[in-house]
Amino acid sequence: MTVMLETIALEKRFGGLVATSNVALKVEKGARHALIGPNGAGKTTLINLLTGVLRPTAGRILLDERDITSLKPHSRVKLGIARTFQINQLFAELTPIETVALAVSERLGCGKNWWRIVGRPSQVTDEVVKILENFRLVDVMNERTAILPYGKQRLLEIAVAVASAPRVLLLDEPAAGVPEDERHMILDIVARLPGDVTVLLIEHDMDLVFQFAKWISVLVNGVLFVEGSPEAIARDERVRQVYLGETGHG
Amino acid sequence: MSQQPPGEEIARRLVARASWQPLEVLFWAAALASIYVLPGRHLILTEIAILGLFALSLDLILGYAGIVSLGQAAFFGFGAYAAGLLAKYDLVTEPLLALIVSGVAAALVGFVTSFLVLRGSDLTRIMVTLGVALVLREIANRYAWLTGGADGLQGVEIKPLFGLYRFDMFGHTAFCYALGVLIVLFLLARRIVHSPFGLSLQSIKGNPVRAAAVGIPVNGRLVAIYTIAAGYAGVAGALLTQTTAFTSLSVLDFERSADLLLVLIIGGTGYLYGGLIGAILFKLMQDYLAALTPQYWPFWIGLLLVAIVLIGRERIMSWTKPIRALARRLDWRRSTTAVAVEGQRP
Amino acid sequence: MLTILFDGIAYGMLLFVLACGLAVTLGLMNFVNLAHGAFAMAGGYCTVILVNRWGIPFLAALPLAFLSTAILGLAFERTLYIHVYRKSHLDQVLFTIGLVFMSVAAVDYVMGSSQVFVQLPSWLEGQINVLGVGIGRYRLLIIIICGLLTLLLQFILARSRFGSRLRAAVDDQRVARGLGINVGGVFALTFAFGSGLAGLGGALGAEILGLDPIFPLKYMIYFLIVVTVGGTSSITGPFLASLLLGVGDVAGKYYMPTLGAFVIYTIMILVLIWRPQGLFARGGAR
Amino acid sequence: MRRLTALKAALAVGLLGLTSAAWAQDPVKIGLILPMTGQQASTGKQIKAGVDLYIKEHGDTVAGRKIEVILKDDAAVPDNTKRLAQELIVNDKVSVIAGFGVTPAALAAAPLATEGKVIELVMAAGTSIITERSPYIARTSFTLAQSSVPLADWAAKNGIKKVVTMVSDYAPGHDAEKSFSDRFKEAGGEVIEAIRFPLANPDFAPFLQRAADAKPDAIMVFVPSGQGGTFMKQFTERGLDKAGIKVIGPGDVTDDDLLPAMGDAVLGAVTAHFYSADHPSAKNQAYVEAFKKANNFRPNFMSVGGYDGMHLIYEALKKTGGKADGDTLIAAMKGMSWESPRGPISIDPETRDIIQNVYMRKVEKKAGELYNVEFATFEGIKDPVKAAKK
Repeated sequence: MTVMLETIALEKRFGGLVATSNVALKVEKGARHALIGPNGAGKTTLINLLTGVLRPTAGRILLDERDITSLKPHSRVKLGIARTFQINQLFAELTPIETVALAVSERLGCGKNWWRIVGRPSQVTDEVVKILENFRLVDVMNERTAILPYGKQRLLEIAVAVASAPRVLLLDEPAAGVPEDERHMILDIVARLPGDVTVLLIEHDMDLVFQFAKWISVLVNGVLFVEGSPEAIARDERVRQVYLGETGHG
Repeated sequence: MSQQPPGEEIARRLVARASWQPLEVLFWAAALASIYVLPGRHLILTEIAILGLFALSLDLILGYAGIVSLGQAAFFGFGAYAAGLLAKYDLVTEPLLALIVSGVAAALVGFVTSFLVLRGSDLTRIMVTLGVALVLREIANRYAWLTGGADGLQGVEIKPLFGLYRFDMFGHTAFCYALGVLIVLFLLARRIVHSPFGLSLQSIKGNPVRAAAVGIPVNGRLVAIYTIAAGYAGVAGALLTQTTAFTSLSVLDFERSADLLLVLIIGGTGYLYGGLIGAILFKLMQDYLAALTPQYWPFWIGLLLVAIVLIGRERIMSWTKPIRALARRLDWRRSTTAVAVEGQRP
Repeated sequence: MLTILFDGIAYGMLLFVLACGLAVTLGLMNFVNLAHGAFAMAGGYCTVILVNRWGIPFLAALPLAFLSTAILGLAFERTLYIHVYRKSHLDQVLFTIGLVFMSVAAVDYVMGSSQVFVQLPSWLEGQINVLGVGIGRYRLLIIIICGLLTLLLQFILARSRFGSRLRAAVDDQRVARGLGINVGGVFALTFAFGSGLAGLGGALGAEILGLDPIFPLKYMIYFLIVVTVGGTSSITGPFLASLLLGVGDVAGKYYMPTLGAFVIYTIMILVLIWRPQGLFARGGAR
Repeated sequence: MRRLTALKAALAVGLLGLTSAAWAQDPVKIGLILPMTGQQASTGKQIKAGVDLYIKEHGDTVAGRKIEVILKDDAAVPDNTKRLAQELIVNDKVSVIAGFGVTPAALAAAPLATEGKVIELVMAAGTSIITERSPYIARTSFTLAQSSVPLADWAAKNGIKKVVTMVSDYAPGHDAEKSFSDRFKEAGGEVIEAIRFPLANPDFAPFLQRAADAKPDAIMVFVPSGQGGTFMKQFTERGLDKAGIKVIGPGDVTDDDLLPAMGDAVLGAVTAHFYSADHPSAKNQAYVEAFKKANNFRPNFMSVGGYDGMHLIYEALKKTGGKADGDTLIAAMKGMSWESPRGPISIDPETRDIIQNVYMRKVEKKAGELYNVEFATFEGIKDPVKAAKK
C-alpha cells in the first residue's frame, strides 16, 4: 500500500507550549483512519498543520510523496486535501446551492472566472445536483445557511469538503453536537464516502470510530501515543487508562 | 416548484440569481427617461451618476468582499487628476479613451496599495486606506507644478466626445456620457458579482477561513477586486474632471471618502443598487436642504443620519416590503424563463 | 533642538487628552464614536464663554469645562448612544457622523463661524528661558496637566475598583451583570469621563489648535490616527502614540517644512503595516 | 381702468421689442456662491452680511427691476462652485454670479462666465490672475500684491532689513510672497527665509520656531481670512514679540473679525490693507454701525467686498437702464468709481480689477477694543502683478 499523507517529525509550539511534538503519522491511500485522543491532545492543531492554517515550527508534511509543508491552505486544497471543521465554518449568508456551487466551481478551476454566471458550465450544475442529493440537502437548498437546522448545517459542512473532490479528506468531529436522532445521517454519509478517498477522521464518538475506522492512531499531549487496528486499540490498557482518566474528570 | 426534478430546479436557481428583476428594469428605464424628462436637472443628475459609480466601487469591496475603506477618494482623485492631465497636455484627447486610461491608471494604484489592506481589523483597514488617500493628497498638494496644488488643476480643456459631441454648458452631453459609462460599468459589475469570482468574494466576506479551505486563494481574490474597485473609482473621478473641465485637491479629501461611506450605508450594501440609490437620496437631500438653508443644511443631514440609525435601517427597508412584494408578483418570467433557459440547453 | 522637542511633547500630550476618551470607548466599549471631537469642541466653547463672557479665571474654568462636557456626554449616552451600542460599526459611524454634522451647524448658529479664543491670563503668555531652551508657559501648563491626568487615568483603570469593574464589564457583560455590576452604569460613567476629558482637551487646545465650528471634523483624523497607531488595549499605547505623533509632526514640519503633513501620515501607514493591531498593543490579541 | 392702463403699458413694452424694457418686469437674478459651511464659513457669513446690508439700505429694486439674490453654499470646494454656477446660469438664468470665497472657486467658474456671457463678480478671492480668466470677471475685493508691494516699500523705509516670509501654500500666498519679496529686495532688503505651510494647518509652532531661529527683524505673514488669530496667538506664545521680531503682512492676519478676540499680544502689529473697520470716514462709521446692528459681529474686509460688489451691480444696472446681459453690464462696470466704506475705489477699465487705496495700519486699543488704526495711505493702487506684465 502507498502512503498518501505523511508527517515527518512534525512539531508546533505556541510560545512555551508544545502542541504537537515529533509526530510521524502515516495515512495510507484509501485508508479509513481515525485519530483519537482526549481533549487538548492536539488533534485539531494537527489538522490545522496538515491543511496549512498553521505553520509547523519544525518537521515536514508530505502528500503523495510531495512536500507541501510551505504551501498555502488553498494550494493544498488544489492538491487534494479537504477538511471539515469541528465547529461549523459556513457562509451564513449563502444558500447551500451557492455554497456547494462555489466549491465545485473552484475545483473545476473556474473560480476566478468573472464573466460567466455561476453554474453556466453545466458540469458545475451537474456536480452541485449530485452533491446536494447525496447529502440530503435538496429540501433546504434555497434557505440561507444561517437559518438551517444544525444537523443540516453539519451535512453541508461535509458536503462542501466533498465538493472539492479531495484525495484526502480530514473530518474533524463530524458528529459533534448533532442530536442523537440525526446522528445516523452523518454516520451514513461518512460510510458512503467513495472508497478511493483517503479519510482521516477525528472523533470523540467511539461508536462512530469503531464502526468506521480500519486503523486508529491515538494522540496524547501532542505526541503520537499508540497506533493499531481497532481491535488492538480497544484492547490496549494504556489507551483505556487515558480515556478513563479523562471521563473520570468530566 | 417542488414538482420539478431537483436537477432542473437547482440549475434554474443558480442561473436565476443573475436574472433581471422588474424593479431593476424599471430603475434603468427611469434613468434613461431622465435624459428627456428632466433636461433642466442634468447637472445634478450627472453628479449623481458619478457619485453612484463611485459608490458602486465601494460596494464592490465593502458589500461583496467585506473590505471597509475610508480611502476610496485616493483612486477617485488619481483618476480625476489623470484625466485632467491627459487633457491639459493633450496626451489623450478623446474623452472616452482618456477615461479608460485614467481608470486603468487608478486601478494600478489600487493594485499597488491593495497589499496594505490584506491584513488587520476593520479599523486598521479604515485607517490605512484613509492614510493612503491623505498621502496622495499631500503629494498632489506638494507637486504643484504638475497638479496646481491647492489652486486646482487649471486650463483643462475637454475635447468633444468621439470628436462629435461637445460638452455643453447645460450638461446634456455630460449627463448622457456619465450615464452611459455608469450603465456599462454597472452591467460589468453585475456580471462580476454573479460570476464564480463574485461568489467567491462573498464567501471570503462571510468566512475567510472556510473560503481558503475550499481552495479559494483569499488574498489573490481580494487584491483582484480591490484593483477593479480602484479602477471604478478612478473612472468616476475622471468623469468628474471631464464633465467639469476642472479638478482640485478636494477630489482627494477625507470628506469625499466619508460622504461616500455615508451614501453607501444609506443605500445599503451588497446588492449593487445601494450606492446608486444612496447617491440619489443623498444628493437630492443635500441639494434640497442646501437650497433651503445654505448655512445650516449639515444640521438637517446630520439629524436624518441619526434618525436613520435610531429607527433602524432594517425597519426602514421593511417599509419598502410591499413594493418589493408587488414587484415580485409582477415578475412575469418568474417560472417561465427558467424553463426556457433549461430548454436551450443541449 | 530642545524647544522643538518640548513643543512636540506638548502637542502630543494635547492630542492624547483629546483622543484618549475615544480610545476608551473604542477599545473598551467597542463603540466607534466619531463624534468625540464634538465633545472636545463643547469643552472649548464652554471655556470661552466662562472666561471671556463671565470672567471666570482660566484655571477655574478648566474643571468646569470638564464637568459640563462630562454631563453633556452622560446625557447623550443615556438618551441616544445607549440605543446604538448593539448596532453594527457601520451604523455607529453613520450615527456619530450625523451627530458631528449637527454639532457643527448648531455651534455655527449659536456661536458664529469665526475662530474664537480664550483670553488667557498674562502669566500664561510668552516663554521662559530654562538653560537656553525657550519653554512656552502655556505649553508647560499643558504638559503638567496632561501628565498628571495620564497618571490618574492609569491609576483609575489599573488599580481602582471602578477600573476592575469596567474591565469586567467589557470582558463579559453577562458575567459582570451576574456579579452584580451595573454594566449600563459603568458604561455611562466611562463615556461621561471620556467626554469630559475630550472637553478638557478642547479647553486646553483652543489656544493652540484654534477653535471654530468645524473643529470636530478637522481633528477627527488626528484622533483616529492616535488611537489606531497606539492600539486600544491600554492607555499607555495611545499615550506613547500621541507623543510619537506630536514630536514627529512638529519636528517634521520644522526640519522639512515642505513635507509638512506627510510625516504624520507616513508614520501611521508604516506602523499599521508593521503592526496592524497598533504599535503598543499587547500581544496583538483580539 | 387701471387694468386697461396696465395692459396698454404691457403692450407698449411688448412693442418696444426685445430690448431691455421687454424684460424690465423680470427680476435681475444674482447667484451668490459662498462658502457658508466648512473652513471658510466666516468669509461667507461676512460677505452675505455685506450684501444683505446693501440691499437693506438701497432697496431691492434698481432701474425698475427687482434684484433677487440666490444664495448657494459651495463649502469652498471648487467642483461644487462650478456645478452651482452652472445651475444658476442654466436653470435660474442669473445675470451675475458673485461671491467666491477662495481662488480655486473663482477660477473654476471663470469658463462658465465666458461661455454663458454672465458677469462673474469676485467679492473675496485675492489672487491676481483671476480677472484674466474671463472678460466677464470684475473684482471688488483686492489682490494680495496690492497690499504686499506697499508693505514692502514701507518696511524697507522703516528700518526693517531682514525678513522671513511665511505664507499659506496656495496661489494667494504665493502672490503675497512673490510680490513682497521682489519689491523688498529691490528696495535693498533681504528675505532670509521663505516658509510656506499647508493651507489647512493645525499648529504653526514649528514654522514659527523656524522663522524665529533665522532671527529676522520682521516676519511677513499671509494666512487666509480666519486663521490669523491662531497665528498671532502662537507668535506671542513663542515670545517672539518680546524678542523684538515684528509682524507685518497683508491685513488678513489682523482680520477685523477676529481681532477683538486676539488679546493684547497683537498690539503693534503693522499691516497693509485696503479696509479697516476703523477707517476714519463718515461713510465707514455709518457702515460699521449699521453692520453691527444687523449682525452681532464686526465687519471685516470680506464684508466690504460684498457690500461694494452689490454697489457695483446696482450702479451698473442704473447705467444700462436695467439691461443685464453680460456684455452691456461689464462695459458699464468698467471705469466705475465711487466712495466705499474703505475709501475711494474704482474698477480698472482695462483689467476689470479694483483700484483702491492701501493703508498702513497698526493694531491699537480704542475704547477697550483692538483696531487696525490707519497711519499712512498709498493712494490709487492698481494690481501690481498685472501692471508689471505690461
